[in-house]
Amino acid sequence: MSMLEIWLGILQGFRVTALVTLYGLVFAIPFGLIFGVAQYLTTGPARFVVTSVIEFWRSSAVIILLFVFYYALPLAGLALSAMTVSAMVLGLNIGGYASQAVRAGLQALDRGQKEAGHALGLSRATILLRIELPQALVAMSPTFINQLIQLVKATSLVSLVTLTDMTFRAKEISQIEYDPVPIYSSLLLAYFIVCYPVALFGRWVERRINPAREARRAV
Amino acid sequence: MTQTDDKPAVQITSLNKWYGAFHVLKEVNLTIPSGSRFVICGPSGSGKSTLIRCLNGLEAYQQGTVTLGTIRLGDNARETALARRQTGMVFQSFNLFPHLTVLSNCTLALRRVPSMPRKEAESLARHFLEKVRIPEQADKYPAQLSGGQQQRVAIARALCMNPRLMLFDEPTSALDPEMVKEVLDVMTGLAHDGMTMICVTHEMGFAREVADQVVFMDQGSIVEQASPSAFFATPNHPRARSFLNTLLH
Amino acid sequence: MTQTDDKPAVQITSLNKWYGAFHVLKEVNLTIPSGSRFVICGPSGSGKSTLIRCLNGLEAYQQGTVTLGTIRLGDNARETALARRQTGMVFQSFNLFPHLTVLSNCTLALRRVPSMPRKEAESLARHFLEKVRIPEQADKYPAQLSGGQQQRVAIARALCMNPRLMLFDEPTSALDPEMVKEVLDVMTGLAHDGMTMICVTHEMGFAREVADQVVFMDQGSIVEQASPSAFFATPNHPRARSFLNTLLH
Amino acid sequence: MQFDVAFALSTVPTILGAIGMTLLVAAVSCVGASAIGFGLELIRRSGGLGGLFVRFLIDFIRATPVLVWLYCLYFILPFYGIRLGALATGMIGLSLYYSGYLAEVFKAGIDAIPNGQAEAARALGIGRMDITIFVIAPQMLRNIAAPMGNYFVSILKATPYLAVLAVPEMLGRAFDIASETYRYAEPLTVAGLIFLGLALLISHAIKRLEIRLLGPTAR
Amino acid sequence: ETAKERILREGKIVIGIHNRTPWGFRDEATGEAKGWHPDLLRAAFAELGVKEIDIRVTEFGALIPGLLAGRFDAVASGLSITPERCRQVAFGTPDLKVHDAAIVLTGNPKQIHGFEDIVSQKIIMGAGRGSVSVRNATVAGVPEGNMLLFPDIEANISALRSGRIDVTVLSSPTVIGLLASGKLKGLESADPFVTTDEQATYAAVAFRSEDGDLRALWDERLLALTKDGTVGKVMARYGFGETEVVPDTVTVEKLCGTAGADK
Ligand SMILES: Nc1ncnc2c1ncn2[C@@H]1O[C@H](COP(=O)(O)OP(=O)(O)OP(=O)(O)O)[C@@H](O)[C@H]1O
Ligand SMILES: Nc1ncnc2c1ncn2[C@@H]1O[C@H](COP(=O)(O)OP(=O)(O)OP(=O)(O)O)[C@@H](O)[C@H]1O
Ligand SMILES: [Mg+2]
Ligand SMILES: [Mg+2]
Repeated sequence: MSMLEIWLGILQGFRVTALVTLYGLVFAIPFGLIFGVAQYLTTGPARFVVTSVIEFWRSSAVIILLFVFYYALPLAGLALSAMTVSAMVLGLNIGGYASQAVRAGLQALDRGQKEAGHALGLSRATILLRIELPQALVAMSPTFINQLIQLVKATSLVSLVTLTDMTFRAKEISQIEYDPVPIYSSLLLAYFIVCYPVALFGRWVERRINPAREARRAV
Repeated sequence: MTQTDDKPAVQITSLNKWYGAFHVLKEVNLTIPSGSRFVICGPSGSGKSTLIRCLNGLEAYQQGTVTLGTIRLGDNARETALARRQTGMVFQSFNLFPHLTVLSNCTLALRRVPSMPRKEAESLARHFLEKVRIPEQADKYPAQLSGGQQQRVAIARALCMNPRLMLFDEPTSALDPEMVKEVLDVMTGLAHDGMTMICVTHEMGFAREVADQVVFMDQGSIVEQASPSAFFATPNHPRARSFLNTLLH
Repeated sequence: MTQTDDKPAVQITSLNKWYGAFHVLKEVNLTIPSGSRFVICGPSGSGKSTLIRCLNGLEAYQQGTVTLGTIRLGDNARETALARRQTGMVFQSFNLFPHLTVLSNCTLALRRVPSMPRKEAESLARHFLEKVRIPEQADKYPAQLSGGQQQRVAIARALCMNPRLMLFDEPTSALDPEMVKEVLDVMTGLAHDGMTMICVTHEMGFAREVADQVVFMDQGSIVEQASPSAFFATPNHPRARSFLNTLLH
Repeated sequence: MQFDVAFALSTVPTILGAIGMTLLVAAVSCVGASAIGFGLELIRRSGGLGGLFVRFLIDFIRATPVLVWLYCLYFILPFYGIRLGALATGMIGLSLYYSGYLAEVFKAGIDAIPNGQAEAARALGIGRMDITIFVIAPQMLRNIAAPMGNYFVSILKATPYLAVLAVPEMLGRAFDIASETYRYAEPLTVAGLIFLGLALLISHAIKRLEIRLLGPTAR
Repeated sequence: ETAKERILREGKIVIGIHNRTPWGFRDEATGEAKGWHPDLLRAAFAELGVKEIDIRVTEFGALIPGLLAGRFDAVASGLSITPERCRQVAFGTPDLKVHDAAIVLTGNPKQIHGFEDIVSQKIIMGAGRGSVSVRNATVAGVPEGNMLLFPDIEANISALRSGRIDVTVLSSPTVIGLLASGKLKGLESADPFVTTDEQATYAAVAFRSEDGDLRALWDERLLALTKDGTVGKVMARYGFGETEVVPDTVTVEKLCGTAGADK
């Protein structure tokens, strides 16, 4: 196989990579938002519960979660499809990280913002939705973009649950070709082509959010 | 602006507040008649901000009562919310919403709290922006304004809610010297319109010119309350004397 | 402190600086004799900070020369570094190192730049902390001090390097009113010791009492330079007049 | 297939036997990634051609999966005459890979230091190197303890990737047990719990460290 | 409805493979399942009206968990019968004899012809993690430190090519399949690689224990295919010869030992 053929072969896995990513976002975004906000708003035992859920998804090893959810849960009577398991496990893992960014973004906001809202007689919900979240989400958007890239790359694990993504395609081809240099170079290139534009977009957003930051060189 | 002249605008009785073990407000009693202008001054950490923040529910307190007009704060959730809406507050650091234009800063609360139609809210907001003399800045974002302009937006934003009482917490101390005057001029204008105002400030020129009463706080207590002329001429309390000394070196 | 009295401490000729297309300093000429005290004032954005920062190499400039004593900045890297070390600077926002104690703030540069032994550096630092009247704070961290105390540490830190020239950029404008006096007192003490000082400030009382000359800047140019008595009594330039007006409202 | 607690417990000693290897790889990689990342960040800040190259390098690293890096280092470099042992490859691979992420963390940490800090140091005549070591680095560390801890946890969770290099770490041991006994749920759950425990331990330690770092100097 | 009934009704069987020539793999051109076990399965079930062979490709280690979790009806990927596996799944009749074979650099520079050479020359050997070859090597005295265990065969080949190991010991059908692909430039099989009969294992299709009827159907069909020569044709297709034929004396029951008796 020529380098181009190998490369096109790997791209056949792009559909699964993209699907798992997009479907994963369906889990990641609500989880990150809801649990991030919940962790910000709650105190005491409620906060402990919220934090525990976040930590479970964030700190567990993804490979193990994939395995357990796909191969062990059906024994307990819950058989989710490979796509659902992949999207859920990868999505909630990234969502766990995103929730931390949401919370940090909210906490980093000047306290005066919330107080000004209160002083205007706005309800807590309005303050959260109209004042705090818009600012926090914009401020954290470069982080979210990084986490999106992480999600794309994490899809390389889904072959464990029978999905044929780009990494798995590379493995399939390598068991016909047994020639690691072109295959893994192509795989590197494939991910690079998908993720690098996203990374550049993240840089652009970062500069737009804080134009002063680029100019500022403390060292 | 109509005022219920029979009742004082603010009535504070035996107010006590602690931060943990730290007694930050000690038996504060204060009556502020409708339409009057009070200036609160005192050394840093004496509890001025804490006191003024108790008046619109930004701080909880442990003992005593605060009555705004006819409403005693904390008695009834709905009435308390109403009283808070009728109290405008201007902060030292402006606290404008950076992601909204000047106009949206002013209309946000109008559109939400009394659910005013957009058109009406905007024309009201433009009216008050005119009053603080920056109608032409309506479509800019706060970061595009100078400090003095930002603080005037903050005042307009508070005025939009048609407050019976305006609270100012060191509104000029974060400003460049030349911009202080712009903001003080706006505040003086409000005072002349008869707005009830409580203002924490060290601008003694403003106090002298505008205030009905000067309140001096030290270590959580009100130690002196007098008319500006009496206060500046013969401060009774030794702490007030030394404070005025350093201020007017 | 010994001074080379034959040479002016600072000689600025035809200084021009641009930020991109924006001409921030325009043909600035200024001579500051050794041992003299200059106050620079002017509206916000007029280039005061930029000018003073050019004097110790925090900003590069495109045209003109700055001579400190006998050393022309930029001619020779080693000499320029030497001149910079002999120039102390105090910032509006103190800029103390928050992770170091007060004493370490003062000794860091001594231990690194002239590689002074620890003992010696510390006794020198304690000497200057005494001079700014906070010897007892040596082992605290900056966050544990009041603003006025922090600024005095910043002054002591600069003094430790035994500077020939001290630059102050609005050293009191971030302070609570009561603390302004503490810092101004320390600065007045330095002035009486004969230190060459250039001070950007709007504290007109200080200018009147301490300055030899007042320099008024507007839009990147020096538009007026006079003795304090002349400047306050009869400012020539209309911009200076209106500025003094708003300042002393 | 039932979850057999007694069997699960019997796998604990075997899996824990590899904890040393997992911790060694994780610890060395954390140190390596931090050191390289800090170096990269300093070069990036210094600007010029080197800075531009490092900027690209960091985005390149972030746009490609770690697994592909390990493959390339282990199987492709020998074709170019560079032969590293599996353990060394794993540690170097994880260090290089995560250095890209840590460089970003350091960037944020340095950006958050007010300009005035470096200016004050320059005004005192302190040299660039000394400013970096004595003024910037310690303050940066206080700013970034939390995100740095997150990446340390990520590095820990990435150690199972070293299985492709035949490094005997904990998850590999768990799979060994699984492939011998054909019971998957138990060894994987045990390994998962150990990883989760270690991750939480690191997070907790970082939180304590953060509190200590901020201790007397925070306002 | 049992799995067998469902399969016959739908005309479709779902098999798990780990994408390995010649055992069971997805054909690059058609996307269909190919390989030793899929070909046999297709032949066996075609006459029963089961035309569709649906494949799930996964990691080797996930084959049995996937079967147990109901993700597929059978593992058709060259699984060897071992007592431990018998405790988890029900194997069909053994259909292929498997012994260890080795791949080395062309010319076999270290003259490796069996585990004894690996032990005596202290050679670094590669093998698949959890494979039977590892167990055989251990029994033969290869120290743990001299074995690098990789998760898949590509890694073994890559490691051999990059000089990290001197030999990789794999199952004979795998080696035959690899060499038949013609892609192993610079590599060859160590010929001969001497093994004993105790080291031999036997591959079979695996089913869930509760699907006894499905297994019985398969055994019946497999016997028929052996008789009509189909099995021989498939063997020839993948280059298997006499050495791979299962002796009549070998049965599942024997291979499973006491473990199989539990079922
Ligand atoms: N959240 C808090 N927890 C504990 N102590 C607090 C808190 N907020 C304020 N304090 C303390 O309460 C005292 C009064 O604070 P307050 O802000 O009311 O003073 P102030 O008179 O407004 O001072 P300034 O002129 O500096 O604004 C101070 O000593 C302050 O340290
Ligand atoms: N890094 C920069 N890039 C572009 N313009 C700048 C930069 N720094 C300052 N300026 C502009 O240069 C002008 C002079 O700034 P400078 O800080 O010297 O003024 P100043 O007189 O010190 O004002 P203030 O009293 O507000 O401190 C301002 O208009 C400012 O916006
Ligand atoms: Mg206050
Ligand atoms: Mg300035």
